[in-house]
Amino acid sequence: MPVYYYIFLSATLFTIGVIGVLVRRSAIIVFMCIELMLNAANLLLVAFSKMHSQAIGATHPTAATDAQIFVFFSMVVAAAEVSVGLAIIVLMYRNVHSVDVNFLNRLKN
Amino acid sequence: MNNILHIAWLIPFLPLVGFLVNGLGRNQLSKSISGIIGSGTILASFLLSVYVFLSVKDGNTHVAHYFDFINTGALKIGFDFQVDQLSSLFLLIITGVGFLIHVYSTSYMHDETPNNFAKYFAYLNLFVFSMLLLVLGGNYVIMFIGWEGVGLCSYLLIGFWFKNDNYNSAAKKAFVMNRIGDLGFLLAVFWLITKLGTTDYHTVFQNVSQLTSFDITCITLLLFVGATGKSAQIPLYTWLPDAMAGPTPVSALIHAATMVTAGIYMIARSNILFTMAPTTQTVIAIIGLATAILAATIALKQNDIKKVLAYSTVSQLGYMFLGLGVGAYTGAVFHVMTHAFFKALLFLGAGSVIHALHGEQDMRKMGGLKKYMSITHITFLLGCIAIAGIPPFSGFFSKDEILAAAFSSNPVLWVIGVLGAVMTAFYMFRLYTMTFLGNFRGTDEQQHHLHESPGAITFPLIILAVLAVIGGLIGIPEVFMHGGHRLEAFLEPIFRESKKIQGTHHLSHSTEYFLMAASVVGASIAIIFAWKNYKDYRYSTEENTGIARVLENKWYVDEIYSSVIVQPVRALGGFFTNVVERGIIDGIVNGVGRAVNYGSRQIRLLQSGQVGTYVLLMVFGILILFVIQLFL
Amino acid sequence: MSITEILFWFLSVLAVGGAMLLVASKNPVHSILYLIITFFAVSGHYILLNAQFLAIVNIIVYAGAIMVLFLFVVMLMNLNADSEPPQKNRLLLYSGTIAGCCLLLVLVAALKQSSTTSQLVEMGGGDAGLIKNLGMALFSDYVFPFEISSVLFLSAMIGAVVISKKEA
Amino acid sequence: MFGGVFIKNKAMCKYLAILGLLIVILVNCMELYSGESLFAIDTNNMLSFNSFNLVFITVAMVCTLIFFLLSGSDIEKVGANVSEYFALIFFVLCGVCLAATFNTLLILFIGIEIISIPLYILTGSDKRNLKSNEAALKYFLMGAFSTGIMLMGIAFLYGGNPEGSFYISSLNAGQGKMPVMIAIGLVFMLIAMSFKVSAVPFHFWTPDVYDGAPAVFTSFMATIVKIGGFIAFIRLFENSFGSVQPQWQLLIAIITAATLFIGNLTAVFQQSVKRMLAYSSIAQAGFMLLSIFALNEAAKEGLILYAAAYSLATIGLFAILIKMEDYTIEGFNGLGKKQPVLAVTATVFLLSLTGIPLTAGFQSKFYMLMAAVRDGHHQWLVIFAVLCAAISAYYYFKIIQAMFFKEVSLNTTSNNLLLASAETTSTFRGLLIFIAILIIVLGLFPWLLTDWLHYQ
Amino acid sequence: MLGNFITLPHLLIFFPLIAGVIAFFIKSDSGVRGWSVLASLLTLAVSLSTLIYKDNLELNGLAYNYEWLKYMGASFSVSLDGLGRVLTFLTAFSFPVILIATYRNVYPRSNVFYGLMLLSQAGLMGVFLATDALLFYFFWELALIPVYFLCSRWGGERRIAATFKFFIYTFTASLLMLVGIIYVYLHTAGTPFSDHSFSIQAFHTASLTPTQQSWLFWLFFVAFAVKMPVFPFHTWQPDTYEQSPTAVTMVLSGIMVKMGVFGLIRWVLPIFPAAVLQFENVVIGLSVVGMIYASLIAIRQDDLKRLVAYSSIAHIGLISAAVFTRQQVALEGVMIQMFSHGVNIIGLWIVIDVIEKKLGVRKISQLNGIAHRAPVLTIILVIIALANIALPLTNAFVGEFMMFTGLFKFNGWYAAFAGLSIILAAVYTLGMIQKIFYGETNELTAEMSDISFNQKLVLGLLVLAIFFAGIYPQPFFEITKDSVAAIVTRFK
Repeated sequence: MPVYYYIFLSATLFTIGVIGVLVRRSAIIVFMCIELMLNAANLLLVAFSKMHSQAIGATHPTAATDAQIFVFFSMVVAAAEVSVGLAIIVLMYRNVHSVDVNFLNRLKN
Repeated sequence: MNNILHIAWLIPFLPLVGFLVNGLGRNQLSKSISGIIGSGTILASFLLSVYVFLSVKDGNTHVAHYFDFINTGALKIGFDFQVDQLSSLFLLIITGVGFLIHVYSTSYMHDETPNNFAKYFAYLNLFVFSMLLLVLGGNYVIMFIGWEGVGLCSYLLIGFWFKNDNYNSAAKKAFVMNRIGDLGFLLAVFWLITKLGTTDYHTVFQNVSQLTSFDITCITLLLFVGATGKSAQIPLYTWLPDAMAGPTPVSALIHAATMVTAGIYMIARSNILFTMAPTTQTVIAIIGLATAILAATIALKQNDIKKVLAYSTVSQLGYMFLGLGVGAYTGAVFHVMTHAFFKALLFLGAGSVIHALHGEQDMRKMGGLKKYMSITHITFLLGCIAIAGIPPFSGFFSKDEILAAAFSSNPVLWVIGVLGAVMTAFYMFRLYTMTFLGNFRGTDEQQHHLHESPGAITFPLIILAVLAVIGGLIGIPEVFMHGGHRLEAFLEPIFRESKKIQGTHHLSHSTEYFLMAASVVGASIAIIFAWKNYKDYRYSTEENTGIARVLENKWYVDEIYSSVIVQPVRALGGFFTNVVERGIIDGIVNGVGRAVNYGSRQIRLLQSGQVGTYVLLMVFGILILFVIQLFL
Repeated sequence: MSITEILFWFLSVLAVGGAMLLVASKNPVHSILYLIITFFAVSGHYILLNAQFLAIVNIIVYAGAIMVLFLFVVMLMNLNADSEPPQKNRLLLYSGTIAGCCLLLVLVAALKQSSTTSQLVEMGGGDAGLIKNLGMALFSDYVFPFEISSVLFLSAMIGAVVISKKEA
Repeated sequence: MFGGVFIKNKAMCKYLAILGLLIVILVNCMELYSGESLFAIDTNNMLSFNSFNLVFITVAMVCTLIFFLLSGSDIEKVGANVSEYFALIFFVLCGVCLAATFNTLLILFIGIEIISIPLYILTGSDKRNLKSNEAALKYFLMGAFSTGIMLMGIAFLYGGNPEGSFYISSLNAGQGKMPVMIAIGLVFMLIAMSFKVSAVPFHFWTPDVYDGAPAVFTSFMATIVKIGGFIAFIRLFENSFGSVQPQWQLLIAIITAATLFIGNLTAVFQQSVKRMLAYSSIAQAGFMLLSIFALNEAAKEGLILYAAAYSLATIGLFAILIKMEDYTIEGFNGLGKKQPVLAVTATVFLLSLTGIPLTAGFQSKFYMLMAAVRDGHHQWLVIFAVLCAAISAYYYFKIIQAMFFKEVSLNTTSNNLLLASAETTSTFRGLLIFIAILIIVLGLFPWLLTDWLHYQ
Repeated sequence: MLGNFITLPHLLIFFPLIAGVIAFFIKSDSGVRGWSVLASLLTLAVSLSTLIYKDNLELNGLAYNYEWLKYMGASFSVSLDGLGRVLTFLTAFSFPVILIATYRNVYPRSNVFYGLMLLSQAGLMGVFLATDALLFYFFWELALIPVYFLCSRWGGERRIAATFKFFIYTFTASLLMLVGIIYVYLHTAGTPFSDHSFSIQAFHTASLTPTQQSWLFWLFFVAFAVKMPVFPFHTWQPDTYEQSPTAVTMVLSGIMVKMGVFGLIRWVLPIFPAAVLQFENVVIGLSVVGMIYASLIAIRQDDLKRLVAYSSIAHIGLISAAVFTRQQVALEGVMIQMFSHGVNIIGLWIVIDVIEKKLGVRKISQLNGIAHRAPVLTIILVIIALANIALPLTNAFVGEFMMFTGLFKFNGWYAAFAGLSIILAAVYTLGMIQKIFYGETNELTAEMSDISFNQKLVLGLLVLAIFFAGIYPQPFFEITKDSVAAIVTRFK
């Protein structure tokens, strides 16, 4: 199965995430869309890892594991981000009782 | 020989010293001391000039190099004096007439405060210094220094009574008009430097053959432009009548005897150039003649005594240029000399009259002064006869020489020239008659105070009258007496080269006699006519009409200049100030600033505060970058 | 069509569909559920690609922990379909969608020209994704990033505490 | 490896923090001088230490030290969790060090995240202030978005790399035309890095966040964090894509031009000095981008110099701004009379930012321009940069004008009170003078800094 | 021994610099005045001593070189060649004159004022001495900054906007020059320590194609043209002159405009000979148009300061035109004219300052008959004004004569057209004299007093300088001859 199937799949997921960020107003949903983007990237990494392990696995034994470990770390990062992000969203909700990002326009110009 | 060069620098230097002493010490010096310093330095210069004059009679030319004025390798201009026949003759005229006028001034200006009195003499000395520099200069640059210097002094002296704004305007006008001429002079000098690399007379004249005829024509035309400014020729003559605003001795010295002849001196000095440029000569002759006629016509209808004399000066200068134009260099220089005598005399006489009348200059309010001021009257009459060209007074010889040369060049020039001479006779005697004959038309107050002027005033008048009468005798034409033209012989080394080129064309004796007779007869008729008409002049306020009115208003030349040149220049200045400067150039500069400000205000709105918009714009940015990177 | 291909298409459709519904759904709770579906589909892909460990982690951490956290917050705030007013700015909506699609289009168009993309990804086989291998790598070669990520977590922890703590 | 030091440094007060920093700086300098690591930790070649990185880290740390010294007491005023703030700042610094020394994309990714996550929190640390909240959320959402983009970029780079490795040196894309995957990855990375250094059009978060965050943290963000972004940027692009520079130079040129243009132009109209400084920091970033555009020896020296000059001046300026409490330009009116030391030093800082000779700002701009000119491509950019620098003089000098040439306006009575609150300790003033002198010394003898690059 | 470390150029730069810094700390008003006058006089003494040297630079300690940014090829290299000597002398001469003439002007915070003045002097000295491009640029900007502060702090009503415009204008232009400097630098040969060099010798031999020269030329030229200023880059000037405190206006117009001319002669002509040949007609055309244009505007000005400002533009137009004729004569003329123009215009400003201080106005239309009340002032002004319109035996005549000669050699039409400005200059200058000094006094001028001793002193000094340079200018040519010849030969 050609790798570009995976590329297109994850590109599609990524794009959907981007569109979600663009069109949704709820901070939570926007954030979830960003998570989707991260996942798309992760999927791509794993796909490439597989691709590399087949193509050059003999000469570069670490090529495949590298990517998977990277995905592992990206999940770590995502987790950290989620904790902080949700805290900020909650803080915001506490103050203005809304999670609408368009509500945030005190700072402009 | 070297003696001359050792003392030559003293001639201008002494007046300079006089200027400095009087100028710096004007608050300390008493009037008599200033007068003595002022006159004494000139007298000393005059004596030195006589010595110099006598030394150059042998036909030698001396050039003294004092120091380098400008020496940059590429251009070398020395502070040089050249002493030869032409310059020594002018030295005599300047210092001689100058001394007389200084003496005259000690009395004439006696009403001024000591401060102003000293200032006056300082200016006058400065003028003499500049004029001497002009004639002594060994190259065109030194000549130009004097040239502008005399213009400056003229400016200072015209505006001497600076409370009166009209006087100041007249002074300014004189300076600016002179400057226009000076520009021409300068351009000619630049041209010379560009082509020959030098401005020294002798080098220039020796290398004249290296110049193309186009160069020579242009150079001489430009020099002539300079001369029209200084010597009040068309189109730059209008300053001279206005310059009468200055004290009368100033008018006599600067605006009659010396400074205005600088142009003639300059052309005579560069005669070889002009001789090689026939086109220029034609132009000079025509301009000179036109000026002579134009000024004469205007003089016919003027009522201000000094104005009449001023226009007469312009007219006489025109004659001199006519002489230069037709190649009669000696005649022109001769006329300069005789003119210096009788015109200085006339001005000083007019000054005496004005002095007696406490500043009244309108001839319509004079009359009958013969009774009160006999010396003034007689000397003035002699001056009038001299200028009218009645033999054997000096004016006759010099004017006749010019007219004769004009005739041999082109009879038409002669005809017009004689016409001018007739007019000259007419207006001079109109002036004389209105002033001295008939009844006094001024106020009783004035009449009560009428008296002959003091000795300091009459003494110069007498001397000058003598000179005006006999001055012509050094230039008796060939027809009367062989070898009678001693001036021509004296100046021969100066004009030798030009003579060679021109060749000699002698008029037959009979023609010459006829020419003389014609002009004398014409002048005599005019004198009688004037006498008849104005002997019993009555003051009237009736306005002139027709051509007379045009003449009274000087052909409206000032008005024409104002509307054709002055106003447009001012308007252009205004246009530049208000439209170009403020609107366009400043507008662009400020416009950039405003555009930045405006852009700032608009671009700022991009920062809408909406995360959605931000991300959208970012995505657009991403898209653009991708497209550029991947597909371009 | 082999079983892997069928699986691939099935999981892909599931993932994309979940993602689309996530974006389109009005109710945040539904969105979260759709996202979980997507995550599960992605984990399936991981298994297909021999990344078993990652698949597990993905399900445990993402679908399990993170999404529950999301759900928790949504519940906490009592968000529902009405809490988010519909996107009023139509322009933003359309231009956002179009821009996103364009981005996809550009990527696809660019990759079409590429040759590397035709490399094959063989399903099954290989042991790179086993916990044993990953563990070896993580604690030998990757010990430094591992340590460093502790800093990351620490800061996230401190941050969350600082932010959430009520001001005294 | 420095991270370890920081973690132990759970600074409970400012002095401890300063002390810790001093130790680290010392260690760092010794290492820089001797050229060998004092604590050799096997990082599997994931970090690289060379003179460039180390000098840069030193600069960043010295700046932080000065930041602490100047504004430490202001941090204490922000909220109750003082020690946490210090800790977070140290974490960020750790991230900056990682970003300065990374050798694989993984470390870069983690380093950038370590920088970002504490910053989200610091931005929102003024919890009752809605502006602060808003800034934090905006920053967070957009930051996370850029993280996604970066991750995508890393994925593509990995996929396109025939060696299947994350080491930046092995990414070397060869001499020919880049493979499409690498190109896509490059653009994604470019975007993500541009976001971190707030280059147009990925700068939108900057003004809002700088404005919304407590001023003392803005100061930190605008300086040390930003230059951290730059060091990561230039290292990534130099080591990974240096050989195919012509293929992406146009992109950088466009971004640089846009950054300079938008940053400078928008700053002109700002009334709040704080916000103006935010835009000016975008503009300064535009100048720094020239180093990435040129990517040569002069660019690297220049970036170091720029980092130092820009950070010092901005930190000083913010320190003064914090004391002002009225952030509008009118608030500065008459400062020259009331607080001459503040005004004079502020003038030095502003002149340095403008790039007037005798200040470090000039030298750094000079190096940047020289780097760009030496590169020889897209020379219009240089002219454009220079014109933008002229615009920058416009708004910087507005402050100078306000300080020296304008009187305190009478109709706003509160102004006098606010100025009065700008009471300062003599230590504070002394420090400001010290910074000003430092700037001038660097302006006269930039080799004091750049020559460190030639050791080893 | 000491001579190796402290050379005359050092003294010229650092003496005012240190004096300026010290001045900041002198709190007493009279103390700081005295100090700055003393300092400037000492500088003048140093400068006078430089004039006696001939062009053997190293031997006489007139040049100095210190490797400043060694690895970049920039050095602190200064030298007093003919050009430098004339201009540093102008600077050294002008400052005491300015300071003494305005001695009685009251400035709030005078220590800062005088400190900045001396700093600007140091900057100017540096510009005229630097033989290293980077150093030159350094001083170029440094001279600007104190002046900016002086104008903005102590200037007139609209000072902030006016000087700001000035600042932005010149700053933009000099930044462009900086780009040019860098570009040329990258095409120079190296030194033992660096790939390239900023030294002027290296710039002279930089390998630049004509195309490169042609756009580099404009980068440099615009910077200098703004400073001079050449039409149409001049709009900052009248506003700035009008709004600056007079002492600063004197510095600006007397010395700072010479920076532009100096820049052209030292940096543009020798480095871009091909471009100079290519664009000389453009530049001369602009300059000549500017002369007439500025003169015409000057005729319509009612504000004294603006009138002098525009007249300065006209004069500078001639200088810039003359520079581009590449004639030895013209360049020599430029050198002396730079000095003369400085002296004359400073004199004019002093007089205007006196009038403004005494009467509070400088509208020509409001003044009348001052000559009655202040004869000394009048005489001096008339002399200076006449010198300004280049009357023979005054200093400006020599310079203008030579420049016109060069211009005429270059192209007669330019000279003829430019010559119109001689006439126009007479018109506006005499018009100004007439309106202000002559005529009856009015209620404003009736109570005017004559000038004080210190003003008499400096004005007398200026008048002496005017006549000295006008009557015996040869010493100037001796000083500048070699330097000018070196530049001219680059075109052969």
